[in-house]
Amino acid sequence: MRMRSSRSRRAGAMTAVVSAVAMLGAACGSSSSASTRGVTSSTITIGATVPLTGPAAPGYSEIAPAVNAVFKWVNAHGGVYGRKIHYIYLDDAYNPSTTVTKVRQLVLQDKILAEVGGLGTPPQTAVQGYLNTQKVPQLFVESGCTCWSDAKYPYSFGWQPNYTVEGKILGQYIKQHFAGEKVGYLFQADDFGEGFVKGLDQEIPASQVVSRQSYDAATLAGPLSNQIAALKSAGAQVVAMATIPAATALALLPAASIGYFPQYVVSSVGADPPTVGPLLSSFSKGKAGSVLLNGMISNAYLPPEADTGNPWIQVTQKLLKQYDVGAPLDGNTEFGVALGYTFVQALQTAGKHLTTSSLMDAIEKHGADFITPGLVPLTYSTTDHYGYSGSEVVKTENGATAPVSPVYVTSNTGPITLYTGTPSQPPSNLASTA
Amino acid sequence: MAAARLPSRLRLPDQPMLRHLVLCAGALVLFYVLTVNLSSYHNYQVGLIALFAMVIAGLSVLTGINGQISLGHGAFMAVGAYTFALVQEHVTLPLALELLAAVAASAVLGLVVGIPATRLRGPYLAGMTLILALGLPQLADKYNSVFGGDEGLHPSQLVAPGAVDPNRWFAWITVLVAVIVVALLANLVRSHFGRAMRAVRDNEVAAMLAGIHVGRTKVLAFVVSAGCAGLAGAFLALSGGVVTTGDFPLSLSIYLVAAMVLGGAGSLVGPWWGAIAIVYLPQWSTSISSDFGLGSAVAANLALVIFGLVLIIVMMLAPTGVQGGVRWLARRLLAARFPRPPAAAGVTAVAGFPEPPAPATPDMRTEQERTHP
Amino acid sequence: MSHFVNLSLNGISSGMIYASVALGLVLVWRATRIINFAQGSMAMFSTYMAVTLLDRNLGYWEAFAVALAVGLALGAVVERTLIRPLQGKPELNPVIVTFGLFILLEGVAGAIFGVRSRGVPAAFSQSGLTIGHHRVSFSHFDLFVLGSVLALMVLMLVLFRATDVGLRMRASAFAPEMSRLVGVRVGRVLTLGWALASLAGSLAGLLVAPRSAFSPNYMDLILVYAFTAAVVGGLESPVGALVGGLLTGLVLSFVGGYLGSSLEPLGAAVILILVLSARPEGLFSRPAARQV
Amino acid sequence: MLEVDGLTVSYGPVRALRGVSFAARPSTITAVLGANGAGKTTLLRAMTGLVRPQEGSVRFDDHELTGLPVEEVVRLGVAHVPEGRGVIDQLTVEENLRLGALWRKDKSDRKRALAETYDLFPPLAERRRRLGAALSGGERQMLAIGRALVSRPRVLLLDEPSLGLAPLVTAQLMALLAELTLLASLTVILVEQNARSALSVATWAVVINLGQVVVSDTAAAVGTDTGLRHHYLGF
Repeated sequence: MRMRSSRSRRAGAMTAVVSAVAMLGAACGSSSSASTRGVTSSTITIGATVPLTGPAAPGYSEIAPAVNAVFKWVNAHGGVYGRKIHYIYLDDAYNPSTTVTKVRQLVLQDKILAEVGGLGTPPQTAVQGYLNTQKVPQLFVESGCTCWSDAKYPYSFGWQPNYTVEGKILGQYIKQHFAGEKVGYLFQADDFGEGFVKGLDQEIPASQVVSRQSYDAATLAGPLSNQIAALKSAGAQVVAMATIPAATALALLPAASIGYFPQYVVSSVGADPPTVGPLLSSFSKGKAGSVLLNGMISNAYLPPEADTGNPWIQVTQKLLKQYDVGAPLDGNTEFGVALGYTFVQALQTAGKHLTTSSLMDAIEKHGADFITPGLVPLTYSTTDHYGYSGSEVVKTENGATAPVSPVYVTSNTGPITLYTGTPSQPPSNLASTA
Repeated sequence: MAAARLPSRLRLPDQPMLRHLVLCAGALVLFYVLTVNLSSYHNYQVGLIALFAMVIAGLSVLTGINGQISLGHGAFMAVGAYTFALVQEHVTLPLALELLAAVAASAVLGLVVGIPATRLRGPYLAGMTLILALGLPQLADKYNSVFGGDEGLHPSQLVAPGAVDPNRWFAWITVLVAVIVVALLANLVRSHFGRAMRAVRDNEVAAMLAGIHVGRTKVLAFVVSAGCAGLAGAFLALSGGVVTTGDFPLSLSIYLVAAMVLGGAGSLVGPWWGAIAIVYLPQWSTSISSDFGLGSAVAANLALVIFGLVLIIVMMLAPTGVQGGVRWLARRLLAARFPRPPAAAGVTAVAGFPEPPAPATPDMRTEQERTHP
Repeated sequence: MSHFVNLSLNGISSGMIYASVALGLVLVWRATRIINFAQGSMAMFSTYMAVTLLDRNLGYWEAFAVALAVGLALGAVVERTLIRPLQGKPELNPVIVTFGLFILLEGVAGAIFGVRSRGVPAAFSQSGLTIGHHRVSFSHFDLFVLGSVLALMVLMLVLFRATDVGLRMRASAFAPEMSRLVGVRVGRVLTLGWALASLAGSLAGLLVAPRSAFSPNYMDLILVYAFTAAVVGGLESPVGALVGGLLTGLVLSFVGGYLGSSLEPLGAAVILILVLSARPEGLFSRPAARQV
Repeated sequence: MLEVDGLTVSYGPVRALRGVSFAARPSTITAVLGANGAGKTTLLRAMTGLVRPQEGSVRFDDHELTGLPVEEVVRLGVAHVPEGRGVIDQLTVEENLRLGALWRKDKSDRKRALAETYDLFPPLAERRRRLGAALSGGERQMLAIGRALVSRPRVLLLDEPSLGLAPLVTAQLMALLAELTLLASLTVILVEQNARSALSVATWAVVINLGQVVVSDTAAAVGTDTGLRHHYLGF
């Protein structure tokens, strides 16, 4: 397999390691890592808290089972160095106090090696201090908060692009392609929305912004008609949105209702067509449906689900079909599979003698070389715990997204640069056995 | 309260204050033995139970003794928690004073809510407190520069002395405070003020005629109850070292009332049962449903199903709550051991557990004025 | 100005929905002196029935009718099996049972239908009407919401005021024991009250669904606002539910529109406290309700 | 024939009735007399099923009434006018009256009965749109009795109908009752503290004390027994 990326050498080596999964599986009987919490010679116990019930459950509850699908695949093929991954994901209903309790349960009772894929800024920041003092890695938090890369919390790692990075890349696109047009913002009044707006504001001239509307996720009970009316009366031609999928739908519906069709530019968080489309089916007896999404601009750091020719999408489909029965292929499950696979890469890189520090080392020193479905490499280093730091801009047509820009990488405050590398391919063993 | 109905054979001191002291000392010894035998995580949960017992006990007095309902105790907890965290952020005080500040702030809110509440009947009061439970925490979202927004405020956690497990230390402090709170409430309930609260609950007009200041009694009950909630909120902040609005969803307030009635309204032992239910029931039901090999998403929903069923079943089988059921059981066991003439037993069980004899209403008076929840 | 008009229209359309849920709360309150916290989740459940049938290509109005029937039956069953046995027990117990039912139904729906949110078709176009040259945020569907909730209100009023069944219902609400003494089968009347309340809830559920991200939780906040509406209007009065619903809808819309959405519930709380300070039993409380 | 046999009622530990037995002959007035708290009201409540007796039975013709729900007892033709507050305040006079006959199938007769009641109590006809709450004490009593009569009962249980009424009105009421027993072949059980006026129209009298029947005899016999009068009836 030829890799033209600047990291091709390492990636090649990684492929070899990956291929070793199945073979090494049974071979490693004993291990000296019995002293590491959550690790025995035959098992690795990890956990997470995610919302499985309550208002945040729609959509988000699909992620953890998709993460686990990867682990099930790994376990079915012998595990990582003979160790099967035991993934305990508990419901916290997006309530930080519950997260605090459940994470203690995971650490003290279940003795997890690490939390992998805990979801949400409020719940996960609530346990960030605890996990760090307990020296339990908080890996790949499902949130784009900038707080995961913080020297105070060396055990925390983000994964998805942070919200400011998303905002910057989409802001640049607006600046370049909608110069002079009036721009309105619609954002969730929390860390997500505010981080995204911070990114937008770095790129879009303040004079261009005519209205800033927000909504509160905790009181989202119906259409965002008021916000939409305000954006319309301000004459916003472009509406940049930091919205969760439900809010995207609840904004697009009343807008269509009053015949307001601005150019939508939506954060990847709330722009996944298979997730948002069905929410729009209520528009005029379901006829219009996802037509409302046509022309929507968003950003993506994973390949589009609709691109069934993409080998990562094919692998993801196969994994879901076999190990997460009944789950649809959408933004949530694709996200879960990619995240789960990232962790498997980390385990493999950490090697046979798995300890907390070997795991952390693997991510900090080699994370940038992990083979993942991401369009950009992970940027992990000893000083950077963000994860993906870039994306491409995509446009939705007929329920599918297609890129309309090259892939960009950036940081919170640095310049936006073109990414010239090539996306990695799934290792052959994954492609063939999944 | 709890001891009042037990047969005198237990030979507790008759003087209420003394009796409460003896009971509390017993409870503390029991908790000590419990905590040293439990794992760190279970100690943490004991602490959680104790902090929930504080707020539920306050609620039990408000509703069970004084007849006022609150679906907004989550908001009082939020005020306590945020006050605690803010005080800690801006000034350096001993822990006790920080806790007192939390109590004071929530008590003040209790006063503000309690005054309009005096004129409201049950469901109207329920409506008012419910919307407050939803609205008040949102203020912290609105003014997130003060209240820390999504990442919240981060009060420092308890520092355990020496080799004591921090969770065990947390359990000890919380249980100690909770037992003190419950003992104080028990004395309050036995006091003049307690009699006034009951009189107001039973009949406001009669209470007024008996010279009780009805409004003042109701407001004060609200203040006391809100103070307990604020203290519990501060301990919640201590327990996780973080305070965010998400900690105080509407469902929290509703769960608190449910737990209070589940334990037994008006009882001060009942709140501990209610707190155990809040802390353990979701966990037990999740593990039960995952034992059946169900996926987590289904298991999580089944946990809701089981929690809902438990609420329904307990209310139908034990109308006076778990504590009522326990008392009934204890009486039966004691009666079996020390048989007494049936006449003394007074009432006969009709279905499930006996109730105190319903106030006999030989005239038609009650029908026009049916009481309300 | 047009912002004001839009806020008003939005307030009216969501207010009508609060009114219909509030009407259910009022009916249950009048029948059994209970606040039914399961009102929203019962509506959620019957709406899921309709949605399931729609997915199997049943016609819209057939599914609509089935949901209403399911709602009617669910109300009756709940009253008979869960509420009736608690008669004469401490007054908070049935309320806690409705909490339990609320949690139970959301769990059952989550386990059966999944928690994924989705859209639900609306009976009529959700495109805003054009008045003059302006497209306002009020659609045919909003008109349908307005019309059907008003129709329900009128039907209920006619039922209460002009029929024997209504007379029985009112008598049982005010004086159950006396009603039994004149031969009213109060038990059946209470069951009917719950059934009708649940029917009103089902209607609300069907009307809310197309305007929401439909999932097992979608009625939770609606219920809270509807409870506010019912309390503002006075729990005894169906007309109060309507007025309270509209007032709540408008206040939420204006507060959200002018002060920010985070303050919406607090705005509702302020209105509620103001109203109750002036009239402790809501706007449409009856002066005849005498205290002993 | 209405028969009460060995009726025993307790409120918790308190015995309100102990083995009360008597029979009321059709188309007569039976007065139930006794001091305050003797158990008279409880007796009526137990007869219609408002309280459940621990022992004993109530039979009406071939029907066993004990154990039946109140509304079913009423639907057998047993009307009960409770003491004092039987009127539903929130309903109008007409609604209160209509309610009384609602269970009867014959709609045209319901209307007729309503008209007859208005004839019987003209003040009610004048106030038919008023709320029950707006009536005077006497009007309330009329309304309560009128509501019982529109159901064309065969048995009428009256609890202290004279309470709060002027002596003249009481006398008219008693006369009316006597008339109804004859015209409508109504059996009346009349609970009264005002023993003198009750005995004036009753054919049979039952005297209760502390939940037990002391005497059951003709009204004339009871009315002339001075010892009895002094002891239990206070006149």
